[in-house]
Amino acid sequence: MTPGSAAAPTRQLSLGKALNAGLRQAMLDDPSVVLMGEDIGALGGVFRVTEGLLDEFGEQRVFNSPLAESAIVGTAIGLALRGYRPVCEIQFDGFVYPAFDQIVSQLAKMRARSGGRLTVPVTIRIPVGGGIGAVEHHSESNEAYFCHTAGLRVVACASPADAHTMIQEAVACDDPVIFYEPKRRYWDTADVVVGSPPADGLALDQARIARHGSDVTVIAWGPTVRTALDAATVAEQEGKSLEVIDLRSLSPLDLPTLTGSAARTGRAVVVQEAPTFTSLGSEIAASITEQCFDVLEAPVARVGGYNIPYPPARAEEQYLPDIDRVLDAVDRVLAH
Amino acid sequence: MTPGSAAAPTRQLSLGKALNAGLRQAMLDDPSVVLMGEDIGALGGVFRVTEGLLDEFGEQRVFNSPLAESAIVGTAIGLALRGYRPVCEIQFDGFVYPAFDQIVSQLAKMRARSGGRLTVPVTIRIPVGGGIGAVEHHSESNEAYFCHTAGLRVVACASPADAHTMIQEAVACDDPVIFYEPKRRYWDTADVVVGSPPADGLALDQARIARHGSDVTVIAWGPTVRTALDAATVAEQEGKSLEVIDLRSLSPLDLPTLTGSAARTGRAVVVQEAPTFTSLGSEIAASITEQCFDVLEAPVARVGGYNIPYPPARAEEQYLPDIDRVLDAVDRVLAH
Amino acid sequence: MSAHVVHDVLHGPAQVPVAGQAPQQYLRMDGTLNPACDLELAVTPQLARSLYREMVLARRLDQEAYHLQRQGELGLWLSCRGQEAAQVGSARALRESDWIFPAYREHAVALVRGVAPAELLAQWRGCCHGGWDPARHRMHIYSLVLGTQTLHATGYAMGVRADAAGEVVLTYVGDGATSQGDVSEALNWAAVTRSPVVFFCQNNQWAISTRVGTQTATPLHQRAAGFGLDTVYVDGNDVLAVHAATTMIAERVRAGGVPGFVEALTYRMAGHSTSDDPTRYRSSEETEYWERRDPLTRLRRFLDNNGWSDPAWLSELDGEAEQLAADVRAACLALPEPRLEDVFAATLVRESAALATERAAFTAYQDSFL
Amino acid sequence: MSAHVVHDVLHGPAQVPVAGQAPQQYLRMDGTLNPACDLELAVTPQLARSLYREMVLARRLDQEAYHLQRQGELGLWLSCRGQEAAQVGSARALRESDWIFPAYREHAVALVRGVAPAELLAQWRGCCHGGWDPARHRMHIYSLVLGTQTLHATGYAMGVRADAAGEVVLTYVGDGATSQGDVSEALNWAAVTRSPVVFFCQNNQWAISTRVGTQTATPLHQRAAGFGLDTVYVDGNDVLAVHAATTMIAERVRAGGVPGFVEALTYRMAGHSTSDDPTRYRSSEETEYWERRDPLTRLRRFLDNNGWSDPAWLSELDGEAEQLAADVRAACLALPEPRLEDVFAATLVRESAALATERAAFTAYQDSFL
Ligand SMILES: Cc1ncc(C[n+]2csc(CCOP(=O)(O)OP(=O)(O)O)c2C)c(N)n1
Ligand SMILES: Cc1ncc(C[n+]2csc(CCOP(=O)(O)OP(=O)(O)O)c2C)c(N)n1
Ligand SMILES: [Mg+2]
Ligand SMILES: [Mg+2]
Repeated sequence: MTPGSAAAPTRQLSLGKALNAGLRQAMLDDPSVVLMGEDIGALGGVFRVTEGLLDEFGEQRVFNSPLAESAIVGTAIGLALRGYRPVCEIQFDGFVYPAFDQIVSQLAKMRARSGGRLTVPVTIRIPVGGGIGAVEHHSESNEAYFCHTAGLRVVACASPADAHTMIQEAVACDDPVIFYEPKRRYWDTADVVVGSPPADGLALDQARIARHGSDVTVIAWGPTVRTALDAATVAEQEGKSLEVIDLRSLSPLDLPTLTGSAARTGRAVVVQEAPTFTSLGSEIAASITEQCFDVLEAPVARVGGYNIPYPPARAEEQYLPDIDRVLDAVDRVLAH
Repeated sequence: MTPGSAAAPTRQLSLGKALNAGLRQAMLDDPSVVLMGEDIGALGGVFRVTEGLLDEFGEQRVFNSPLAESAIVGTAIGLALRGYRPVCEIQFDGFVYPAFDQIVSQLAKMRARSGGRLTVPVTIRIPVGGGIGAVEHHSESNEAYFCHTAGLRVVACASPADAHTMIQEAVACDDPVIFYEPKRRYWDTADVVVGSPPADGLALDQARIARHGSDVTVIAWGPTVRTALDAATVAEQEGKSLEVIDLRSLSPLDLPTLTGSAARTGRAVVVQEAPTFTSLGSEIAASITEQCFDVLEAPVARVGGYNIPYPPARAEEQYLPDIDRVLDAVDRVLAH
Repeated sequence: MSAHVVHDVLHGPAQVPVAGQAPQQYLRMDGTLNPACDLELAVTPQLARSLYREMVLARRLDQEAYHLQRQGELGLWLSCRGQEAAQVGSARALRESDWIFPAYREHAVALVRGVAPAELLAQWRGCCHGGWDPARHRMHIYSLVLGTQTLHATGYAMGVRADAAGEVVLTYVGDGATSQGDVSEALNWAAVTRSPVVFFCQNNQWAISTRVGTQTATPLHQRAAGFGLDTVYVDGNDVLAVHAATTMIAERVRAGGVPGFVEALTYRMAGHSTSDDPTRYRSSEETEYWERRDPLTRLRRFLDNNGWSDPAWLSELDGEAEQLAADVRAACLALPEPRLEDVFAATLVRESAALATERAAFTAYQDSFL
Repeated sequence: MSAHVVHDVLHGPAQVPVAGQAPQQYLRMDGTLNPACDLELAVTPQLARSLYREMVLARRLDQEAYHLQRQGELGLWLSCRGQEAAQVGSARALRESDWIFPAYREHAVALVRGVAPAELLAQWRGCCHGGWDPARHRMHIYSLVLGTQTLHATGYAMGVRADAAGEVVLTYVGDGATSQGDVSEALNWAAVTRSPVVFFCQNNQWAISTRVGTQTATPLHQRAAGFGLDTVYVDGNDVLAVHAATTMIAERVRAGGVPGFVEALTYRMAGHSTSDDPTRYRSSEETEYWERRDPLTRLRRFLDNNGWSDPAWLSELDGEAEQLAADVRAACLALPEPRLEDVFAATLVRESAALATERAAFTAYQDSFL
């Protein structure tokens, strides 16, 4: 039985392996899909997300690239113009900046620059965020830069099942997609229905209510979804009901889902790893307030990284939003 | 009489010439100040901001660089580590991205990365924004990227007098500064007191109330300050009193001035050229709301560029916030 | 290390660094054959005349566009005057099925590729960013961020190689742009992947006000050779030499050789753009020196010397050029005004709900003024 | 174009592309002098023994750090095992007043420069990003974003030149990092500005799991020559050859020559880092091949051959190495935990009111748990 057929198998997979299976499926489904990036070949990438794919698909489709991020993205654009569907791996979040020009001025704008004539279906996979005790530049949460860039879609998966589906949807999407993978959740394991996603897949645009609740809406994405869910579990014991939203799509935002929830609860907290200043959290707070001003009981609270460079590993616990900080913010909006 | 002495001369200067005089003063005051960038030598830069400085200070201090933005910033960091105080010109806003890695991972973080041991007093001048009928990549408003980057100061001048003072303060500042020059206001002319700024200069941190008013706070920076002031003039005729704040410092924000005004008026509108999504406007709206939630009469309104790539020149009037769009937003917050 | 021996006849006052080597030249300034030329070329009257024709047309288009800018009909114009030989000679060396990734000054190339005047001028009038359909002309839109297109070309060529398509990809890059990291990455990446791409560098000796001597300490073709490319250095004002050199390199690449790099030494006869004032940074002596090396004049002398330029043909060509100028003007003035709605529509392939909402709000706002 | 002639004796299975040229070698594998060597070097017992001593100490430090990582005391360790000759030989070729911009694996260089074990390990334990005072050691902190430091070094060297200070700046860069645009920009910029900088490339044949053959189609020193640098290709496992070659280039640079580029062919004997599993991508045969070319062994043979390695000295060195290992361990365990307050304090020179407010809120929040 081929993967993606009606009775797709369910398997227990880590988020990393779910991505791996998703990439494999995407390559099986579409011969124009090619993978490129540093150490993605024999090594399978430093997080093993491309493990086994070189063996299965060969060097023509899994390209272990020279060490140059601008060239990875720049040549991916060229390949896309030729009709390929490249999936680039950036080894760590902090190493995407050499490619910033190619992403922001070329990839994001190519369609608009060409008056809608050119399509550049490039997916850029980025392991994101902290919490794994890494050295500098390996723990950045830089989604704000790409969210602010018109012409890109920015998504973040938070669970193995979503990882599997969303990577396939990202690859299939004709718009360029920045695809964030929550580094410290690569080893989170859950049941995944392996196979092609339904053709009418909407995950790339749609937020998911990860837990229903009535007192406060907690909005998270990528690595902080689990933090928010854990906080909700604790809050429940304290008699507070948190609704947790997993954004999935960071740009565009699924605003109806956010405002719908915030209107119901009257209170919202955004939880992100990135520094708060001029961040996606700022946007969410501003947007929700714009639309729900009259029904909000408290200003939207933001819990995030501090506005300082990411700290050394042994101080990262103090930096990263944890259950306590989420609950603290929940208490603040409830107390308002 | 030397410039900078007690009885400093007042001259009618365009914003561009005020910058030029400010750079000259900074170079006179501190021999470690050097200028570098593309075409800043004999040509004086494409906007003539460095005109005459090569002749006056020589090739050692005014360096017409090879065409490589990453190298401009990267070598400026090296020069700063050597004790120099480099001022880099990026020719147009859209050409700063090749230097993004050096700015975001190196310049912004060098002090923190070195545990506070290293100081990199680099100023990066960027002509910013649209409105001059330019071709693509020449009209970007990209302050959000740098505002989101901890370790940088981001400022924008809006008037000739401020341009003259602020550029000197930026150069004298020991932190790296992204210095935005509102391109379409280069030719705005006003009286400027030429000379060194007072030693206790605070412009780099402090917003300026450009016009006092009581009904709505309008917050603008760089090129939109004049738009906001013009809107205030029109609004006055309609019986509405707008308070216009010229941010000057985009990061950090002078929040007390903003919340002070918003608390007084109860209503605020942010006016920027940049696309609104995940922008400085988002941050301002979120921050003001956080602190003034109970006294705000309406949600903070944002007027900005649309979330699309900057349009071709002949469509830019439809894109850029103008008096009408500001007044429309003012009416909306007043009607709430 | 590089010796900075200056070949006076070719280089004039701008003093390009040259390591003891003169560019390949087929035609001398007086239009006679250079016996030292190593390049192979079968010059037929047809070839020479058709190259001349395209250079004349490009020159005329350039001139008309310049006037349109001066009259306020274009926002900006970047002249290709003086570079017609480099552009026409190289573009004509390709097959129609080969793909071109230009920088932004390749108007003569665009003409060779059949880009219509309206398509070419639209961008400079401010009506769009990229005016033509790349697939139709097998020519990508202009890239204004320097050097970025060299990576696109390399990636495209990787695809060509994977497809075993037998095409060659040619990308234009200026002397100034070679300083960008992207260009070095492209040269290296092309060599490592052995992709069928030719980098055609128009060394017009200036990047706005910056001399090529500020961009490099060695000849640019020497740098490319350092990365492992197959290089040739050619007199860029000699259309026959450019044509022969580019053909040679392109066919070697097509046959599976390492990627190529052609350095064509030429001169930007006008200012960088209509906004530029070149008198601030270069002497009239220098400009005149290069005026005397005008690529059109040289080929014309060759045609005259060979008796290949009869008055009837010349006057026909004149007429054709004037017609083109008239077409350019008419096309420019007839260009439709751009609509912001169209930029909204071209932002994403699958418009998001958020963008649709924003577009609707914009349209409603615009309509409120009707 | 580059011929890919592989010198088997030197290159082994990883097959570095080499254009017909073998690296300069002073000592053969058996520790005897290579008569083909062009390099000048006055080898005194003092020099040879002091180089050996520093290599041994570096090896021991590296080993101890590796163990500390395996025991959970370091978050990560990037071993310099196998590269001691390249690092010690080059660092010792400089004057104390010369400045060094390392990449991140230059632990032996740090040792030469007097960086204390605690300062060196702090970063890898997760206590800070840069552990030492660059001014004190005239050695910049490590740069983990590949290639960025080459531009800092070039800029610093521009300053040295402007100051007419007579110093030389040396920057280390890996074979993989050379693919970054920044490195090409640095090579070019250095050549154009003729700044006193030497690029020392440790070609250890791997960038994590990627062979150098994926990074370049030509020898890296050939690429540097293309930009106009003064280059030398040297056996990086031969500390005497490295020392001689680096001295030669550095002194030519100091005397006002063009910037230099030393390619030292060596081998990364350990995995890329303690997180890496090199068995996934390279054979034990290859590793063993290079184990036999261990730089310490080679110099030791030379010392032995010359009777310069008396047992007393060797056992003293052993003791010194063990003491260093003990110091490394003790220093590591004694490192103070980092405080987020310190990162706040180091973010801006002049703390902004906004940041002060945020810091105060953070401190108050932390204190609320006390
Ligand atoms: C990344 C980038 N930096 C700066 C510019 C501004 N700029 C436009 S053209 C130009 C000079 C380019 O010179 P060259 O590559 O020699 O091409 P030419 O104009 O001579 O055809 C400069 C600096 C740009 N377009 N892109
Ligand atoms: C810009 C950037 N991209 C990717 C990485 C991830 N990375 C760290 S080390 C490394 C390999 C570097 O190889 P090389 O330059 O040869 O140095 P070596 O590790 O062999 O000393 C890679 C890919 C990085 N640090 N920086
Ligand atoms: Mg040029
Ligand atoms: Mg290496």
